[in-house]
Amino acid sequence: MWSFSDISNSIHEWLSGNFNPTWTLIIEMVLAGVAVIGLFAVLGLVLVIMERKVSAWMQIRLGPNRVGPKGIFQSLADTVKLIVKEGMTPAGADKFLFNLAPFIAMIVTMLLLAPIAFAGNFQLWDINIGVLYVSAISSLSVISVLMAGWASNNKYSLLGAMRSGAQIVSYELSAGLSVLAIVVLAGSLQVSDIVGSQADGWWIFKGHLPVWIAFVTFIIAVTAETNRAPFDMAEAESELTAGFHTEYSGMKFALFFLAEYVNVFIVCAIGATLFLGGPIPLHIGSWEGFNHAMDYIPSSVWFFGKTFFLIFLIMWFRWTFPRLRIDQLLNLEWKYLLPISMINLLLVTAMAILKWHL
Amino acid sequence: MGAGKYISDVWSGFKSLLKGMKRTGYYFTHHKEIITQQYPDNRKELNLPERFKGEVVMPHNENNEHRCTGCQACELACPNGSLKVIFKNEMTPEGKKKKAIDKLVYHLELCTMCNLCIEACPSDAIKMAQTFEHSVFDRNKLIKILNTPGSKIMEGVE
Amino acid sequence: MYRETEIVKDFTATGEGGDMIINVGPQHPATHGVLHLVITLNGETIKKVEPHLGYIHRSIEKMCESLSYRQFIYVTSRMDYLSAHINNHACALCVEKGLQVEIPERAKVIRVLMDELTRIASHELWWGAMAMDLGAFTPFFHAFRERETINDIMEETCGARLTMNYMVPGGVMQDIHPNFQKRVKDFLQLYKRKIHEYDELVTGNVIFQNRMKGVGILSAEDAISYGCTGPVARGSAVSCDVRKVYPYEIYDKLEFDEILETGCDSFARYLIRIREMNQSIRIIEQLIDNIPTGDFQAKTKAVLKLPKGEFYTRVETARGELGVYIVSEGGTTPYRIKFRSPGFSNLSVLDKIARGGKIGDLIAMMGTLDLVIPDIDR
Amino acid sequence: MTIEELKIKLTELQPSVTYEEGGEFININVGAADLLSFMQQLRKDSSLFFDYLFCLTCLDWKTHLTMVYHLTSTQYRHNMVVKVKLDRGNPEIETVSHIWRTAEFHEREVYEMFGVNFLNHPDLRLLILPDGWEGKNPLRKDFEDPVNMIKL
Repeated sequence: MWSFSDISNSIHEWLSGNFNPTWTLIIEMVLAGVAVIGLFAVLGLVLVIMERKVSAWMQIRLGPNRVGPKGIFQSLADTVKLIVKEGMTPAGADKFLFNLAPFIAMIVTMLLLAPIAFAGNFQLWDINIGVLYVSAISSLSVISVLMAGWASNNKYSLLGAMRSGAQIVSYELSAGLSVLAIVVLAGSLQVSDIVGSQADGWWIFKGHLPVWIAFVTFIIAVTAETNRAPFDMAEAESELTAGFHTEYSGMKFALFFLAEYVNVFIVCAIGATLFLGGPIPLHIGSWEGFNHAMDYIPSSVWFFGKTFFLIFLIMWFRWTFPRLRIDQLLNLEWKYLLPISMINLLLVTAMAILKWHL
Repeated sequence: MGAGKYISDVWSGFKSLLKGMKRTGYYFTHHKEIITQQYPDNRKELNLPERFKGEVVMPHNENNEHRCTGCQACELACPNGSLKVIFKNEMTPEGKKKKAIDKLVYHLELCTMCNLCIEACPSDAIKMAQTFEHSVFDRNKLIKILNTPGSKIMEGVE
Repeated sequence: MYRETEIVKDFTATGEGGDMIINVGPQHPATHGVLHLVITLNGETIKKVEPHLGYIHRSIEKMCESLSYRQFIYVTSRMDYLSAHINNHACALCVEKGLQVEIPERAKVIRVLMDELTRIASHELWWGAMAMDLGAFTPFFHAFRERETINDIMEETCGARLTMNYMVPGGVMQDIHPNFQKRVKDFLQLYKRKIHEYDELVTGNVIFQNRMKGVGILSAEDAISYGCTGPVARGSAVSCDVRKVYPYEIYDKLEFDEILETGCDSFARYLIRIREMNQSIRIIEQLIDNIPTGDFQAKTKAVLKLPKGEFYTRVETARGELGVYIVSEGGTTPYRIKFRSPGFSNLSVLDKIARGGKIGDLIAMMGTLDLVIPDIDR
Repeated sequence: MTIEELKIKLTELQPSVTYEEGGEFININVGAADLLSFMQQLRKDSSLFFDYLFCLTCLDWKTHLTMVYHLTSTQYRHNMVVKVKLDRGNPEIETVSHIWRTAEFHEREVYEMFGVNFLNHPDLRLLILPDGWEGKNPLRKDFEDPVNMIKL
């Protein structure tokens, strides 16, 4: 059957048949890089148009409908516009850091794509500490935000960056703890192992209440971590005009924008992998025919379907809720989410030791 | 008490959030509720109410005649001087000199569509038109002459 | 003589003890216009708010001195453009007080109907903008759906959607459109079908309540001392609804409640406006089927001349008490006009209530004060 | 209190006041020197209790300026107008902003629009006019604006 792993295997076989192992590795790395950049761009375009359509329909509007059929090329047109725009650097800004910040944001996001299992047996890099790698690298994104805010020499940017710093550092904790719940249950940090452990049922189904709590905590925490409303303190446009990217324009702004959307994709992909089984199809008990039919759907479709469902959920939050205040945001983390996820982790550990989940 | 209140707080907060999401979810799935008007496309179906105040016009009949006597009531009523009557001397058939309007100059760029001139006009010579797409590239194009060239006053209007 | 305004010379300037000074506005998403606030911040906490006005000052009071009593009314639509009808109404009332004309019953009822429709439209816009200040975008569009219906009604009867100039001394300019009653009833139905969404989307939301409750405390004494009126004062349980206290037109014959909340905080001010919309609906329901027949305009002279003297009227706009003070020297133009605008006094309280709050609170408070900048600047 | 009762009471407070007939409110003329004590009594006296200054403005009569204070009581709902005649060349008057805080903004407006100098005002700066305004006071009758006038 047609699948990503077959394609990658045949490319690998063809390359190793025609080149020596070093060249094979180099070509494969270049191919992977091109694929990642391509994915990055495509994801950005798709997610922007998706957000605009979702928001429009929730706001009883039509949304973009001029460029291409039903407006699907709107984000492409926007990208062209952003590319041809002048990227200005304010006079008082620290030029080096100011120009570096968007690239750091993008690089961090690209690095995060490495351990994600896009389909069954299809990963760029199946590192044995995959989940740890993701949480480690994703916390680097705060550096780009701080850098952008500081280098802009704008008070709104600085406030936004400081808010973002406080926010990402705090929410990292509960995101990490809820990820840890699954790691405890699966007994491995490797992404492929975690996916494999869900072959007989997704964790959300066989993990009972503790995993649900972990899932909800995870969704809230990653919404905050990616600076999405209702936690978009860093760019709260009615308070700080645009927060840390007030001074950015043109393609530099677009890189921040893209990085934000791809970040959303990545955290949703992690959520889908950990809690919803990633590329594992939906199986229900002993319904043989149903399970068999589900197996026919390619694993990549399962993965992207689950991920986009989570992305839609996060967009739904954004277009429904008002923004929190900065102190309430930190209260929510330290007074509610952190205690809940710590107790939850204890529960999960007890569950894993007593083998309730099996 | 503490733990119970904590849990009930969390739960009721959660419920209120779900309620809001249900509402936006309803609109997300019910596209019939969309109220957007696609403006330049629906120009043909667009019908403005007959009282809509777009700009001041002076209706002429098929003989190129209007009802303006040049009494300057509109000019006096206008709060910002957007109407100006310019006179000319005309010879009546009997050979008498008679004052008649040459031009009724209308400054659309000054007009606030307050309807006071139309109220003030004793002979119903001017009225509001339902046009609203007034944008031009040259500001001078907004200075309009309401009566058409060569127009005359209608018979029997005093 | 006319110099460029220098706002803050050194952008990195800091106040005492390293406090940060920030310009909110004149171009800022949350000020809804060209309000300029210079705020002193300690971290996220506000230490001082200082309004700078005048970016949209047109000196309407001076303009009115050269306009006749019929002409000056249209200018007042441009003050508080969200309740243009009510502004016009106040001016028309003041001129009528000077002329001592009795206006027909029908005109009175039409005026009250228009006022209440305007009040609902204004509160709808405020509700959407307020939610947007707090970061929820969707309510804005939902509010506009109902508001557009009102605007369509206005357009049909008055010929314009925002600055109608429908009230004239002696009554109203034109009779109501034949469709008016039917369309108002349609609107009432739409409103009743949709009003529960306001609670679902915003009022009941736990994030919203936490943002609003207990912030921006304004005590009743302060509200009176600062001259607050309208929903701002009534949120502090100060009874100040001009429609009840000094009734004009037919308000003394109508059944409606003056809404008072004792919360004194932003949430109380929010609730006042939501509940006031329901009271306006109540007034419209009482009147819409009982518009008396007769003239819509009393006979007045073509050129109005007010006797020598001073005339003061006040009406309740959507934002509070609007006073019109005309000093006449007996001529065709007012010698001096003073508009006591509600927004100007309500703004002065901002510094008092914002101190000690966070930036997000300031935005929420500005939302609940319902500032309309042309009303403040005039 | 009715207008007549108010008049008796007010004359007791300040015998030097004069009344102006006409208008719906009682109009009282007070000398500029007596204003502050008179206003304080109006605010504090328990039977008057004028706690709400709803309008504060100034009139330019070409020969002199008149400050006009519209007062009401939220408790008794009676209204009155206090008027103070000022010298046009050098208008000076005590501020009432510590009695009614709303006067702070209104007095700033009057200060820049009419040039009335309010003594002891906590923050007498330009509010509406741009900083460094050097022209005449815009709402005075002899003000002319050569720059922004539209010629038709």
